[in-house]
Amino acid sequence: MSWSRDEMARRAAAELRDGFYVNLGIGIPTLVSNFIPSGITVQLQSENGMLGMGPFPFEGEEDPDLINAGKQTITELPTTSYFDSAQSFGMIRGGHIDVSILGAMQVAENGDLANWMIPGRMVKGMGGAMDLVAGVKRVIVLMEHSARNEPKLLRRCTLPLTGKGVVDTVITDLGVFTIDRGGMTLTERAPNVALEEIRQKTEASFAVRSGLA
Amino acid sequence: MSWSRDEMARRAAAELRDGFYVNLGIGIPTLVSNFIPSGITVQLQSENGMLGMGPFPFEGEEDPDLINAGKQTITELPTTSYFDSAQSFGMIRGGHIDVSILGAMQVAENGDLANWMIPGRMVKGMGGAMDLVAGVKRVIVLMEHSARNEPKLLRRCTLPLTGKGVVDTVITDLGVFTIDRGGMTLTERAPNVALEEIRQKTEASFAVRSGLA
Amino acid sequence: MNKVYPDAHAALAGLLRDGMTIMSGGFGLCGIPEILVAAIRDSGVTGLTMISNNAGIDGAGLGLLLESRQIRKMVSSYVGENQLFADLYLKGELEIEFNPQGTLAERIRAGGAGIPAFFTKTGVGTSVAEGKEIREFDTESYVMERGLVADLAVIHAWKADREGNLVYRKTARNFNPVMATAGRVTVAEVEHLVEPGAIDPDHIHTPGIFVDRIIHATPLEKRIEQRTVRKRGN
Amino acid sequence: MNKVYPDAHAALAGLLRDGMTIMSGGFGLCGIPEILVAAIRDSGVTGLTMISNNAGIDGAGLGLLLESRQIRKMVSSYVGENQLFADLYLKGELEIEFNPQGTLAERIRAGGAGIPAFFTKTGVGTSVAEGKEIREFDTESYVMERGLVADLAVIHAWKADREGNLVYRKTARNFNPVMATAGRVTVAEVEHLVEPGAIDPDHIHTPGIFVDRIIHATPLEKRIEQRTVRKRGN
Repeated sequence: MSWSRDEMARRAAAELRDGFYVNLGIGIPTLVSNFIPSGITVQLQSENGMLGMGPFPFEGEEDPDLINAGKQTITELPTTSYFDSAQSFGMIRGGHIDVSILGAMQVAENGDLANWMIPGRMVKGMGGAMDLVAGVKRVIVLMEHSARNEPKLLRRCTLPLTGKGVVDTVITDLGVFTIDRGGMTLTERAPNVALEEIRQKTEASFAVRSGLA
Repeated sequence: MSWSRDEMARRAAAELRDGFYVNLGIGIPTLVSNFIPSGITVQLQSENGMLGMGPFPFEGEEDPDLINAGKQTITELPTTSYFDSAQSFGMIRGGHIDVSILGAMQVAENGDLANWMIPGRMVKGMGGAMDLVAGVKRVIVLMEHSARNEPKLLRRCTLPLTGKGVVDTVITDLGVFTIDRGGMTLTERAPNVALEEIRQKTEASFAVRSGLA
Repeated sequence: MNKVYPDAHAALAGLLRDGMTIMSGGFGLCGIPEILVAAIRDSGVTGLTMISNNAGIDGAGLGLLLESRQIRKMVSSYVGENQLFADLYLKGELEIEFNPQGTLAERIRAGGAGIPAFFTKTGVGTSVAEGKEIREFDTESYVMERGLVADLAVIHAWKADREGNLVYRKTARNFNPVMATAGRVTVAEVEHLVEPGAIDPDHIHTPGIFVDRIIHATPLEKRIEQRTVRKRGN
Repeated sequence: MNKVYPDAHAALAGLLRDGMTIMSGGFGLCGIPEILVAAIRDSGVTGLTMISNNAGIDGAGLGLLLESRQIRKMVSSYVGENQLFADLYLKGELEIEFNPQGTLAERIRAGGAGIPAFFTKTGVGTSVAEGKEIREFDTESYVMERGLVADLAVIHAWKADREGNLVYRKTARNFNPVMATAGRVTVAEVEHLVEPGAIDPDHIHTPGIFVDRIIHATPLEKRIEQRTVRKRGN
């Protein structure tokens, strides 16, 4: 049975380690903060200028000066610090963030990532996504395995790229893949998801970790 | 009669305008702060990370955390702000400082400046001088006209340069010179200093402002 | 040297001209110079190039200047779901230059710091790098990006003293401090105006040297774009 | 995740090795990590490349590491009147790379921000630009300078919380914040150690992400290099 969105988020959260600084993209990645394993502490970065992002405010306590990169009202924590956009992206570009977890439209077997535009549609802009995938130490893509029965794990991305060779790990509803110089490897299957189903729904070529088949 | 050091400093201070941000080098330039014309306010920058530099502290009130770029204990003012070295030189390099007043070993008629090293002697380093002369809007050199009877205003600098074509104004004990694309021009003589004396003590070729001869 | 002006109209007097480039602070509607943007709208100046992370929304932020057709070109990282923006763009009445958000911030910071160009990994291998110099340093490829300056920067701060020393509040800081450094003239609207000495000099985010004109701007609308809350007792 | 170590020796454990590159904060003797420098001296590690604006004086700051011959190379803007430094240099036992102070600060800031190279006007036409790429932008010439990173940065701050958020005091800030970003590992000695939440998050100069290890360092000598005073009643 494939993973639900919450289960995908929980699986991504299992990649976090105590003391990590983490940037979460919008969509399913946002859910990851609900599943931080007990006993570890991570600090969430919001690229608009904040480390130590807290939960949504209680009703009536929203502060227009305190939002996350998705423009949602949030709160601060005792560990919080604020900084300007140049320092925020200095942090990102300089490799100080441990993990970026973000969504994607397409990921290629060489680690290419496309998640910012579809030619012919109105472009909204890449925001901080290109900086995050280029700068953060480890990039984890968290996405549905396919969209309207079209595979999203491809040999080559067909959409304009957000980053070239930047993805380290892909977590979908069907399983977990790692990508390195040697290519893409399936390292984990969602419970009761057959390898055959994954092969059918994946255009990218991938190895299978020994013992997993 | 040539200008004293205090008179030179007073003459340099007359170049300042209300609201100017000013960086003063060590030596005679330091004296300029004693002669800020009444009715105007300037903020002094210290390139180690301070705007709004105050006078020396009263005895017993020295603070080891509060020094100027000459490593001297100083004080703060109500207008003071502190910042780091990168921001300080961003301010300098980005052309935000109105005037830099500094000393020199040699100035050439094309605006070249040498004030940081003498080959064969132990080099102490250029500190912030190269950044200041390259970045500040207007560079005023305040120096003795000659050193041990050797001219310091030259056709070409013989010492290693601090900056190329960077000097706008030179104030010496004998007079005031401006430098632009057209070359060097004597614009003012110290009282009772003969033009002939200035010519004798100046290797650089210079024009004389009409009416001054 | 008085930097404090009675209102936005007075503070912008003599600074606006058609075809100029203006940086405008803020992220979404957070920390935007809303009073100054409204005054730019009222001035009727046109053909503007606006450098701003976002383009506002219908009826707020730079949305005001889009509605009035005063913007010719946007330099932004994300313009989101602005229907008017989409319409103007598709009709060819609006030009857009997308920059990765960090590249945009760094270009502005570089412009203010006298750095004409720098290299970054961001965007290498993407359309952002097309036509730009690519260079390898230590076996990794980087793209050269240029510093940005503007004729005018309009920014928002929480507190200022009369010298122009600024303090920002929480995530309303965002692009405001770097833009303050990169405007040939910088005008700040501030929620609280105090005398020099009232702000601890170690707490100042933007030194007064970067601020030419100040207005005390209240009341402000300070709209919230995405109001998200949790229930008490959760 | 505990970042607080009992003392300098413990905080540096496992980080030191011969031939490494260390950034050391401070300007003159102001804001230097004096306890950490003394611990590096005590460790006996040698062949160091030290990136520091100055080289200390006899008996203080990096003067300690010069006396013990642990430094192979200095990257600085000004080494001043250090007699020992002069002697070692003239004997060929010490290498020196002078950087203009602003170029040094910017190289460190660039290194920490993932920028491998940038262009600056500073030093064009001087010996500093020799062997480096010169390029024209908008009719002005600039020299390309490289970003700097270090194996270790040792810095001094006034206050820290246990998360590593730092606040500096007055001109003791100087190179410390940029070096905090450019060390592969950054160790901070701080005069006051407080719990998270005790520092207003708008007052934090260095976010904790840049700080790996912290020691609470008191008492400090905090020597004054040039004691200048005015008389009361002036």
